[in-house]
Amino acid sequence: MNTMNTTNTTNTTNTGNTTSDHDTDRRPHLYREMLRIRRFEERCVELYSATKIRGFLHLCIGEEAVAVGVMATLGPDDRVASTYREHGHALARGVSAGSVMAEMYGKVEGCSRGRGGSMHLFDTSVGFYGGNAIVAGGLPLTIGMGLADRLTGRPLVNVALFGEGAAAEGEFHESMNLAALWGLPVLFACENNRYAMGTALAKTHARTDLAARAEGYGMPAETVDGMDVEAVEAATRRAVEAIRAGEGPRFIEFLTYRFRAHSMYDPDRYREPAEVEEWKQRDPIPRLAERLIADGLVDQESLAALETEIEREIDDAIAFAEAGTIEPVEDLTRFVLTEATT
Amino acid sequence: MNTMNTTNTTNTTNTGNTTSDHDTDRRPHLYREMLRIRRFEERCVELYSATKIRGFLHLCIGEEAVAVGVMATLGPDDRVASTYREHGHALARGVSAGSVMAEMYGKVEGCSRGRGGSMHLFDTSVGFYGGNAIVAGGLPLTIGMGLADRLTGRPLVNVALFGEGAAAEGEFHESMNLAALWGLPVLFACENNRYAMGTALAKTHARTDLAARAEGYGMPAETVDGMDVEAVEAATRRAVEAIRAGEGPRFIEFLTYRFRAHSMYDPDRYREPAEVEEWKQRDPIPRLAERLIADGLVDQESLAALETEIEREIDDAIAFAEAGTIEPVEDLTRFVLTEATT
Amino acid sequence: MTGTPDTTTITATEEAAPSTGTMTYREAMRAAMREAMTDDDRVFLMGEDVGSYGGCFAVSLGLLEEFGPDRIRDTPLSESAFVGAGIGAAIAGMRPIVEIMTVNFSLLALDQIMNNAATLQHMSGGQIQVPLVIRMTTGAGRQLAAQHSHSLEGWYAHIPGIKILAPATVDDARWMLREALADPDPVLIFEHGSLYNVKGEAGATPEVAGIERAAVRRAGSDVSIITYGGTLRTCLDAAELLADQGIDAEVIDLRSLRPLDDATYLQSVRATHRAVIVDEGWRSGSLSAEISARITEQAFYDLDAPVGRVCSEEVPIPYAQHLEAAALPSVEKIVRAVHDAMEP
Amino acid sequence: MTGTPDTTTITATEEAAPSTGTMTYREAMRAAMREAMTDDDRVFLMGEDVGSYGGCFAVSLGLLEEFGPDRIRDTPLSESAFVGAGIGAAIAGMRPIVEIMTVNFSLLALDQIMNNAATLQHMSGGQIQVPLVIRMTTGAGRQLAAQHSHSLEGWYAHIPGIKILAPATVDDARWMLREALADPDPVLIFEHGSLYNVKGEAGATPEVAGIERAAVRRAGSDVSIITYGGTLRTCLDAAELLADQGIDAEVIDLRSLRPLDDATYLQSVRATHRAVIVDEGWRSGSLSAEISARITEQAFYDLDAPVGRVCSEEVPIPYAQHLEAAALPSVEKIVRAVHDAMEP
Ligand SMILES: Cc1ncc(C[n+]2csc(CCOP(=O)(O)OP(=O)(O)O)c2C)c(N)n1
Ligand SMILES: Cc1ncc(C[n+]2csc(CCOP(=O)(O)OP(=O)(O)O)c2C)c(N)n1
Ligand SMILES: [Mg+2]
Ligand SMILES: [Mg+2]
Repeated sequence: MNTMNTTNTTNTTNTGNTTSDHDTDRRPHLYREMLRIRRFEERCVELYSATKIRGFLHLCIGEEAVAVGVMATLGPDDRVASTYREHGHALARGVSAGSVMAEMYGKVEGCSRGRGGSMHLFDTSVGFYGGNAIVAGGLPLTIGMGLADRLTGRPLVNVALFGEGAAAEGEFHESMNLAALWGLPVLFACENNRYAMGTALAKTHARTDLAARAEGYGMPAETVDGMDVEAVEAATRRAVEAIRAGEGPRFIEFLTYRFRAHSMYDPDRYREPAEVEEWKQRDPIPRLAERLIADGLVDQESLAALETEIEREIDDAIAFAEAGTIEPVEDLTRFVLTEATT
Repeated sequence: MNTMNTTNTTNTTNTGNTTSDHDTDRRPHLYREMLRIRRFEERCVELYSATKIRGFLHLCIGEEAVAVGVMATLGPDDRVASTYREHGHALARGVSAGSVMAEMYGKVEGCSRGRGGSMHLFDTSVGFYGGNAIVAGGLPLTIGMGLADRLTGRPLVNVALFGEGAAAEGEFHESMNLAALWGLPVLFACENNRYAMGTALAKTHARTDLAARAEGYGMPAETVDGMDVEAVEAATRRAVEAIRAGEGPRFIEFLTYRFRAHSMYDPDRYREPAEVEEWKQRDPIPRLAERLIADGLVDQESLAALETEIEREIDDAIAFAEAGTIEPVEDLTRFVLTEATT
Repeated sequence: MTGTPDTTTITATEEAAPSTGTMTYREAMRAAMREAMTDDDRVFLMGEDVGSYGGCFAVSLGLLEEFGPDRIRDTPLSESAFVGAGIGAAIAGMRPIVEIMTVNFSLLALDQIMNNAATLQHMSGGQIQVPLVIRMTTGAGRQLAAQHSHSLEGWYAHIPGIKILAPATVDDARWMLREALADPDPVLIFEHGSLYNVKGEAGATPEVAGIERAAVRRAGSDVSIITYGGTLRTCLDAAELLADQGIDAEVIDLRSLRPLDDATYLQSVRATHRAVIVDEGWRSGSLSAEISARITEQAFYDLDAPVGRVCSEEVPIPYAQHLEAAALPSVEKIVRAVHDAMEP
Repeated sequence: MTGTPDTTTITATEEAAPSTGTMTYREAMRAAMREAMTDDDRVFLMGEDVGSYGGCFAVSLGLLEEFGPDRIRDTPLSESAFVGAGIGAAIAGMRPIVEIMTVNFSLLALDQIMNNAATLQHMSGGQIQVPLVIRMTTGAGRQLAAQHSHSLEGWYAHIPGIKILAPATVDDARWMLREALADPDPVLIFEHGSLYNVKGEAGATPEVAGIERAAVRRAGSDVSIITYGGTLRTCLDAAELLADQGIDAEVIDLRSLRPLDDATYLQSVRATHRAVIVDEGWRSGSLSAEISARITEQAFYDLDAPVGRVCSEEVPIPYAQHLEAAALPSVEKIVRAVHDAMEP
């Protein structure tokens, strides 16, 4: 049904068999995934200017290492609940680029049939449970999923991705407490990119060291360099293994940064260009490329080939979206309640 | 207007000039206040059985030391926001016994004109801002009051009283964070009586050491024996002085216990009678009486005289309530919006 | 004080644990939950004090002993998170019953209900289903004052993507839960606090077929009184009084507040040509307004008089007994509204 | 995309900062806040991103520089606590303006609004006043999908103890805030997201006297179209189209949703004998239902046709442009509803 499926094999592998083969060097794969996300979002910017994509569009450019490092540790049945800044999470989790693009085009072939748009990507076939635009609104869902796993004895991990701004919401507190109290298989993955829209970390949290919050619930926590995909992957893998082993929830704070504005509407007035530049020096993509080159795992030629391959994937995704169909207006009120199957 | 005013002088003094004279031995006063509350509530039980009082009735019997110790440290313009278990807080703060009783009778002479009942006692003339039956619902109010004081430079203290169950609500987290972030003059006074209705502390909080929560906000915290009024008073006084000096919010966890059921409807099935008995051994009232006798500050005779005096105050309060009037039904929709004064 | 558990009798009846027959509304709800838990491993109950305490209105009394703490799960005071957890558990294959103590506290969970439970299926283009049941008490009448006396089920009936039930009889209390749990979508059940001690008959099978159907609780030809939940009894009492006065009122119990069974009440109004709607919400923006608007839209030319409404006065419910009573719908007010409709 | 700030123009017009005259709705709101802050030390603005960011819809842009961070106060993402803090500050003598980014997120603060802001005066027997203003954006139309497109002001209009305003014109954006701040009780102001870039005239004094008064925005004799906020323009456009077709529609802008100015719209309906109500809420349980019910109750015998309603379809608002458009009230739907009312 979807031409993307062929170009998307690496990605599918990613979500398929991670825990088993983490001894082989997965860094080229991590690199590839980060680059896919970066290039995908760069094209989104163009498409937004061309008004092909509408509504709110939040980019994760600069934060790809978190998405990729976290997803690389998950098994096929694990579940992820994310935010409105979730293209990277979705792509790294295995939602096809074509279906994500078609979604933002508002097409039936989109991963949410065009009903959700950029902020509401869903693909339960790869355990991707959205795409939630209420800040912290997805956290309680992972509590419930974890509870279901506990009650049925399934050794699954449920990942809640959220920003540092979300950690100020009451639901963060309630969810942390419930997860710890009931010992649920939930990973709290906090993407601390230092800003909640235009509000700096220090204006959001009395204590900016967020991992310290976890202590109040007796929950093991770690702070990790979110600009280093290997560090992200390693820390997450440790946490995921502990969670899967029944040791209860874990909290990880990923220190990261968005290179772009909050959304396409954001004039980015609230931070110094110098600060942005400083963080760009830590861009996770060239950082890993350097290591891969140093270790002889890639060279300029293979990197260029990868760029071409990814460009083709994205071209295909766009073509797929362009060729997609729109739902007939008569179907407007579908998917509100479950339709009778007979 | 109110016959209680005469018998109620000690009480009025209490809220009037505390910070100035805490070198004189205030323990007889603390004792008296605890006993007033105890006897008042014991009579409430009778009146409830007699259906003079209706609705929900939550008693603080066993927890009087917290109410009395906290209120003894406040100045006349400080503000208190409480819960539905607030008879003790109200009486210790200086709301007259007559107006509290009349309120529970549903009379116009009640401190809320009979519109609020037991759960909604208000008397802003003594800085008592209710009486809130939404668990944790009063916390944000104290944040705003503290903010107003900060903005206007008033050296006041705002006290939020709440149970350990309330500390699981999202609003607790949001309020703690805001108070610490903005350095507001707020005292978080947590009455940890080990149960939220029938739910034991360990089934409410992942980490039962609640003072540890405050650390996550960088807020100074203390855990205090809530069955020892002197300890309560001393710890609160330190906190209140720091807050008034502009050092920002403080958190105190008072370890206490309710001797009675959650409310008059609660059959109290969820705890062992032995546990209740054990805590009764720590009853703050006889505990202080012993010390006062040992120190020669009271004797059996003066204690008996006090009992009589308090009994008379409560008799008067009941008489006042009985003699009160009810609002005409035509006034039903008053007090919804402010009435034009002209 | 009918809604408040009388402990002695509860414990006594608990022993018997009848599944059908004469029982209280409380026992009927409990029997429904017990049956659901017995029949389906995926069903569990979660909420504040549902376990050790036995439920704030003693509805789940005894179930903890029978099903254990995993399935009769006490939660902390965290309405938003445990309702959200119910949604997540439903998505992950369970059939949770989440109890919110009362509708008053449900505001703290409203975001989860509106923006997740009711919306996930649509936002995901049909991928996600949320087979969740949320039960909560609603209504006033027990002098619990402004923060404990809301009737907000009309608000919930505004939300696309969920279903709203209001069992008013013991039979409905006994049988509606089963269909609610079988429904693939979120269903909210509103139990009026004054009903728990009411005794009635729970049949061996549901008296009314289909949870979305309204029921004619009293046939009549002069006027249609349309209501649900806690005010059904008041309306039936009013109808008796009216009968003495020679007015034959039909009383419709909506049962489902979303979707509304337009056909049943419109048929009644088309026959009687007069309608009075009764609900306990504040009048402005009440569910009664919606029904009034629908009657006007669909049966305007059948009407012999303007549609009447009897709702609560627009005031936070006061504690004082006489004021609370004056704020709520009553037999007298209903009778008066019917008279207004008869001789407009 | 009219509601989304165009940064370049904003920064430019910011320099001018006119207080009256031709300006955008956004500038009018900003001028109103600037004036309030200048005139009264007790006024301050608090909310997410009102400061450094300039407001999520750029309404408060430049105010931080002018009034400083104490009075233009950025808050963490803690809707319940900062709305509650607004209530507390109001009680303690301030005149806070709390901005909730959009009505969608206000659900997280609804408990504070309902159970404290609206209720404290009553529960305290009149001792406490809450002179608080809460501003928030409402409405759909910008492809923001299900969680960012609610129109819930109708819900808020159900709550006794608060007032609800919906400025639809630049003049009202300029002047309603002043009266709202002067009001001793909580006032909620709903600003439709599509209005911010609309240009219009802000007079030197309010065009309509009294925030509780509805306004006839277009006089007409054949039918009364009753609306408010974001759909006023749509209704006026529909009226133009209808005029071409020989139907002379009167358009009423409610302005205040609680209290409703019954007198103004009933007078219109009594003259035209036909009414169509337009609002962007989901149809079932919409504010339109309440107005329809009131018209039926108070002007039944003046009606020549059933009261019509044009509301949003009962679906979470979809992202896809054509589906979103189909879900919302439109000129065509209003025209069709008017025709239905003309020839029922
Ligand atoms: C409950 C709620 N409040 C406000 C918003 C508006 N909003 C959207 S994203 C955002 C900032 C969130 O910051 P953070 O959690 O740090 O995530 P980031 O955007 O930095 O990834 C805000 C305020 C919202 N969507 N939901
Ligand atoms: C938001 C909310 N949820 C539930 C309730 C019902 N309720 C009233 S008191 C209470 C227990 C509160 O426990 P805690 O905070 O420890 O205070 P305590 O009663 O022990 O003094 C509950 C669950 C409520 N009033 N408000
Ligand atoms: Mg952030
Ligand atoms: Mg407690």
